[in-house]
Amino acid sequence: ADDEALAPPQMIPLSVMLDWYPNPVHAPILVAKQLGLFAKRGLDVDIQSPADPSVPPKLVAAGRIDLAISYQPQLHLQVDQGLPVVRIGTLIATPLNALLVRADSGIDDLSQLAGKKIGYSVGGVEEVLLAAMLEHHGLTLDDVEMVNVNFSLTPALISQKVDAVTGAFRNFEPAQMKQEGVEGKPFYIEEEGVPTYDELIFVANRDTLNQHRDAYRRFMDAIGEATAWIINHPDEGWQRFIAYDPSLDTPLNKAAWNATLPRFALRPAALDVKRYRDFEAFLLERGQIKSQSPISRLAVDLNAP
Amino acid sequence: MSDSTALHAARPGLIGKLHGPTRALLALILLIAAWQAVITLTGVPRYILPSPLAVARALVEQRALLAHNALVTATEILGGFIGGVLLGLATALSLARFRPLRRTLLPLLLISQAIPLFALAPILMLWLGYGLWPKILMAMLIIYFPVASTGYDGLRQTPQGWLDLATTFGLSRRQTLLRVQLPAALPSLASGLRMAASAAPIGAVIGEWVGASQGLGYLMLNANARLQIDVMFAALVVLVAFALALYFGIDAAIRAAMPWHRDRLEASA
Amino acid sequence: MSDSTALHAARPGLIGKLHGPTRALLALILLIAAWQAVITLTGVPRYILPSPLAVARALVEQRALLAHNALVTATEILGGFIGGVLLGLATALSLARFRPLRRTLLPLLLISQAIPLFALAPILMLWLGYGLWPKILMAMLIIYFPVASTGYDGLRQTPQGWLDLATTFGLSRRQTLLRVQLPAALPSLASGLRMAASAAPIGAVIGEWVGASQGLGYLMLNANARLQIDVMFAALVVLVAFALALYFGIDAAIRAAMPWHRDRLEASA
Amino acid sequence: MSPPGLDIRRASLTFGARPLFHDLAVEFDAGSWTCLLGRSGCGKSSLLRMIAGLALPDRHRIECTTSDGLPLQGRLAWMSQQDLLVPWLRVIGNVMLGTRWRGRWAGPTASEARERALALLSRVGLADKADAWPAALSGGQRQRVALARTLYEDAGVVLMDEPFSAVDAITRLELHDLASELLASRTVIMVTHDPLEALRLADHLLVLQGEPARAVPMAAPTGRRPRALDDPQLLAHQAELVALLREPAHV
Amino acid sequence: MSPPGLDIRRASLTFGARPLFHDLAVEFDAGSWTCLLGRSGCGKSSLLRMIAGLALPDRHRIECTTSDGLPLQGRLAWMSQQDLLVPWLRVIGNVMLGTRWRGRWAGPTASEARERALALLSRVGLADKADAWPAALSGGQRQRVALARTLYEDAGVVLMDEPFSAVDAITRLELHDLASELLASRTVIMVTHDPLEALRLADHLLVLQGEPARAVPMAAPTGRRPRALDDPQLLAHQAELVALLREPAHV
Ligand SMILES: Nc1ncnc2c1ncn2[C@@H]1O[C@H](COP(=O)(O)OP(=O)(O)OP(=O)(O)O)[C@@H](O)[C@H]1O
Ligand SMILES: Nc1ncnc2c1ncn2[C@@H]1O[C@H](COP(=O)(O)OP(=O)(O)OP(=O)(O)O)[C@@H](O)[C@H]1O
Ligand SMILES: [Mg+2]
Ligand SMILES: [Mg+2]
Repeated sequence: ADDEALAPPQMIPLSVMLDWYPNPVHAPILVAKQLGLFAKRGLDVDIQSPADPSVPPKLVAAGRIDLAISYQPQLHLQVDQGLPVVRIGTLIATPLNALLVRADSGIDDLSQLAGKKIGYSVGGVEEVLLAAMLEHHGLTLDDVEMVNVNFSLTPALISQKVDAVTGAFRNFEPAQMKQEGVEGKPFYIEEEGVPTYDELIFVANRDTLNQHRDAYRRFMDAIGEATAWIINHPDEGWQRFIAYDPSLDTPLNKAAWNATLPRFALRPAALDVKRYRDFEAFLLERGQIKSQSPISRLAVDLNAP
Repeated sequence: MSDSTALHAARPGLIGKLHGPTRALLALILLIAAWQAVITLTGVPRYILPSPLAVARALVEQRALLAHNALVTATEILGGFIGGVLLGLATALSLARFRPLRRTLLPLLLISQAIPLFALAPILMLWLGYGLWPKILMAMLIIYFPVASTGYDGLRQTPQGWLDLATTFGLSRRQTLLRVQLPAALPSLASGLRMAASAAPIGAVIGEWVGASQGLGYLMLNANARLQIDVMFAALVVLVAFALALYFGIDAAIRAAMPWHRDRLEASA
Repeated sequence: MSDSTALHAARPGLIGKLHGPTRALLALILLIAAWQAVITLTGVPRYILPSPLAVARALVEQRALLAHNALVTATEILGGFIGGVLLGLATALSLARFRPLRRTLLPLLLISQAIPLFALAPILMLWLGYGLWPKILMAMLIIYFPVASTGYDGLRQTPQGWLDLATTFGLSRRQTLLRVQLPAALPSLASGLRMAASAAPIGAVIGEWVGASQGLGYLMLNANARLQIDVMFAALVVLVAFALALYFGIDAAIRAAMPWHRDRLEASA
Repeated sequence: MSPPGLDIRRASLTFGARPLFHDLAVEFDAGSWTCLLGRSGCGKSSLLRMIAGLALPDRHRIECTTSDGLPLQGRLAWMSQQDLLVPWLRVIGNVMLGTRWRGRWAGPTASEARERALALLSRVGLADKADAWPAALSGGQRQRVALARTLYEDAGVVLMDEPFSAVDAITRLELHDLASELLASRTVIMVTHDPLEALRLADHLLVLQGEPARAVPMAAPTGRRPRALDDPQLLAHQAELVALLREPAHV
Repeated sequence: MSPPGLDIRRASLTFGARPLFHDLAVEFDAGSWTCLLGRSGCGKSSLLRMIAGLALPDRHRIECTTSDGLPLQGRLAWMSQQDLLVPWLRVIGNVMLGTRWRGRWAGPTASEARERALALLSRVGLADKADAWPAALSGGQRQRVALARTLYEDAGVVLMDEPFSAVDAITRLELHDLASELLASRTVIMVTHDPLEALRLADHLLVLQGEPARAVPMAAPTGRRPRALDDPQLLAHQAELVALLREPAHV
């Protein structure tokens, strides 16, 4: 009731599209909404989720929605393709991406992947990331067989239709495997020769950014407050999270919850320019993008003077 | 000596009774048995194919969730079915009516059919947003083609004699189309309607995959992403029930709409 | 005074010429025009709907990539089409032949149709691996139902007189089915085959989405993820070309298989 | 209402390389009843179709002028060799088919039209079948429904293709009376294979003969139609007509 | 080969509440030709169907015994009131339909069978139509193809439902000769509406009469079939037959 009393009379509508169905990585957004942190700042936030992660940035670029959750590697491709999108905040500040094998596979080192079948999900950059990891261990893409298994990463690995999967989320898929009674073993890609990056970011339309800058600033402010609150109160945070949608209350989500907490960006609006420079250089070097972009086209710090 | 005493007497009653619900029930039991057999025989893990029992439990436990989402999907299916049938019929009639249209519209129709809907999804979402309409549109698109296609085929094949009769009666082309060719195409159209009825739920579900925050399709994808395969299959079961209900409903409606056909079918059944 | 001099003379030639390829070309031009119009009018951005020109460029530049993947998909489509048609025909014949089967198999068929393939896809993949077969199976499943359904409807509707004739000729039920009912069902079956032809490519593509390392569906997903929308649409264009080629090929085959039908159609066209 | 006469000129019909007739010219007087005879396959049904303005699959031409210069369309009823009942309407609906399909109840109200159809049905002996489906009729019953449908049209020019071929001898005589009465002052062209029938009903006899066919006219008996079966003229004319029919088809 | 006689007993047929016939008993002598007459809709076609063992939509029963005690199946040819040509086979294929559909070329080779079919076609005057599609035939031509198909079967028992109704008078006489010749010693049951035709061809005349119908036998003229048209017996019998047919349908 206090929050409402403080709310300005005119609420600003803001549409946010997640990258996928709601899951623990989205906790700061969902919990901020639950706690009324958006409303407190005069924002009326509408949360939507797509079935195809490649869609939200396009809708942002087309002006159909205000903010979308996307991935940093994707951002570079999007900007390179001329989409007027720009990163305005970070949700998860490390890679979540991991290469996953069965713990009982005997694979201790990625050089053992030679001749193996590797499944991956739709990513767009999975091949490059894998290539970098393989080269780090003296292999090339030609030494493995890649299969696009779409959204069936875990089943494909558990049932041994593939020997490894890449593009798995380290906070999610290992828990999922465990639930099915199979121990998984992740290789963290930033330890295997890939430059580190922000896994989940908020993107906005660059062309209309200035009109909305203030609203976005308040939005990121709310996210920051929600993140801090979740980390301070993980159990209460969980309760708020599942209150958003009771069907979220599953053992798997619970397991993923704990694995996700340490990965939230504590200063979501802050920008680490070097990450964007380095990763862009990495993609450029591998021919994934055509040219280098000024940093301001890629990412902004909303609070920068 | 050949004796055919009372060979063909009084059969309709029996067949009539076994129509619809009973038939479906029988099939359902068979299906569940087959399902369990597959699991037992192949040892397929439960995260790929859960047991009927697990799904039944999910059906009961998640009934509120399922009911809520089922209502949404039912609306989409019904809306899509009605819209698709109307649009399909209109297309079939236009194709039959206007010759120049045929040469160009027919391939366009085919193209529309051959494009995986997912490719169009972002475009549709861009134009229509995330509401009920894109899903109804998807269901319509799926239903549309069988109706248009069989309807057109049926309209083309009107026996010449009736067309001649219509000519001497001084009917306009429009009258001929609606009063002669259309009823004559009913059996063929019925074939398309039955097919459409069983495909309608898929249309709605695909629509939901393209973007939704409720509905059985949403629930399925969502549950699948979370590896709650039992919930996913529970949603699937509800969806299949819809498809069956729609099919048998349409089938009954078709029978009612073709009373002259009934005797013949029963006689030769 | 009414004068109908030479009204109905020598038309077949003209219509014949405009069939198939020319028709399709006309439609294609129309489609491209409509496509460009949509872009110009709605200002839909190119990363959602690229211009025809951009797609044409992608078609040329990526021709090697497209050709390689198209070959894979073509194999899947063809295999699926042949398998689906054979299986669908066999089902239609069995349903028409064995009455007890009807009551149980028909609802099963419906259920199979009402299950979104995506739900089955992972199961199939896990059993069959990621090779060619699951995709062929997927295309088969999609083609199967229209063929089985229209085939069965056609077989059921054989005019009673021919069945009577078959009885007095002493034909077995099997002979009646194959030699009387089957040819009589050809027009209806043709309707189903045409529908199946236009749906076959989707089956293969869905198969590829669930797990593949080549093929047009794979290419589309990959290109989409990399925001190479022009390449995705180029693959789509190739896919649509397949669908059209298959449709018109089947249509021509059907015409050739029903020579007695040709005169009638041309006469009433 | 006075029905028009018809003047057919330059009627030609060719199937493939086979000319059925070439530059045929026939006149049908206003209000007269013409019976058209000829060997099976000589082109009688085709000629009727051409006069009715119906499509034929191959090359054909005809010039058809009405005596009053007004178009024939809308004043013509055609009864084909097949009964052409539509299975989705009951018998009564099939009789009123013209009205139903055109959808305008020109002049009479719906119930008047229905009365008339029922009256016709009872005249052809099918009063009790009004609500039956066509599929439940015998061959002769179907033909009678088709006849009732044609008479119901109440057209000035009536073309009938073997209208009594499927009914028994007694019913046929009754239908002759009926048709004579209801088509008294109409221009009727009727194809028949029964010489006696033709002699009972016709004002003019026309035999299609040869290949390509010529239309050979023959004098009909005198006296009011339908002529009595025991009219001595009939027997006399019958021999002549049969002789004409017997002439070799290939000239 | 000697064809069987047929003994029909307790034949009953009811459509809805309407009994068409009830406990009808008829005998057909071996090798004799019976003509079945009766008012349109009295149940002639239905009776033929029942003898042929075909399905009927409503309640019916029949006991049919053959004189030699062997089953009738495989020794029977049925020509229905409709021609039942199949559109997907050419005329020649329709004539040989029994052989084609059964798929065994019992006895004669394929080319012999074809020869026989062609011979039959030329006997019915359609030698030049062997390779035509049925859709390109006139009504009478279609009926003749159906007749050829029935004769081609060469069966001991032949059931024919108005087999000559659509052909012209001259052709009809020729077909009488042909049928008489080819069906000389067969057991033939033929439905016809033409009293003269019945009197030319029949050994036995049977009139279905009343409701429920009784089968009233009538003596046929004597002498070899087909009897000459100018046989004085024919005229005498014709009056009697027509009188019998005239008796009110509703008793
Ligand atoms: N399916 C049916 N349902 C109800 N009545 C039927 C059905 N089929 C036939 N009938 C009736 O049975 C009667 C006998 O029909 P059938 O065809 O045997 O007559 P028919 O003697 O051959 O007549 P026709 O000389 O006109 O051919 C007719 O009065 C008809 O109305
Ligand atoms: N579509 C067609 N293609 C080729 N020839 C045809 C076609 N339709 C009809 N014919 C031929 O035209 C001729 C005349 O047919 P039509 O039906 O006019 O004869 P008809 O005089 O009415 O004969 P019937 O007395 O047997 O009814 C026939 O020899 C027939 O074979
Ligand atoms: Mg004719
Ligand atoms: Mg009959």
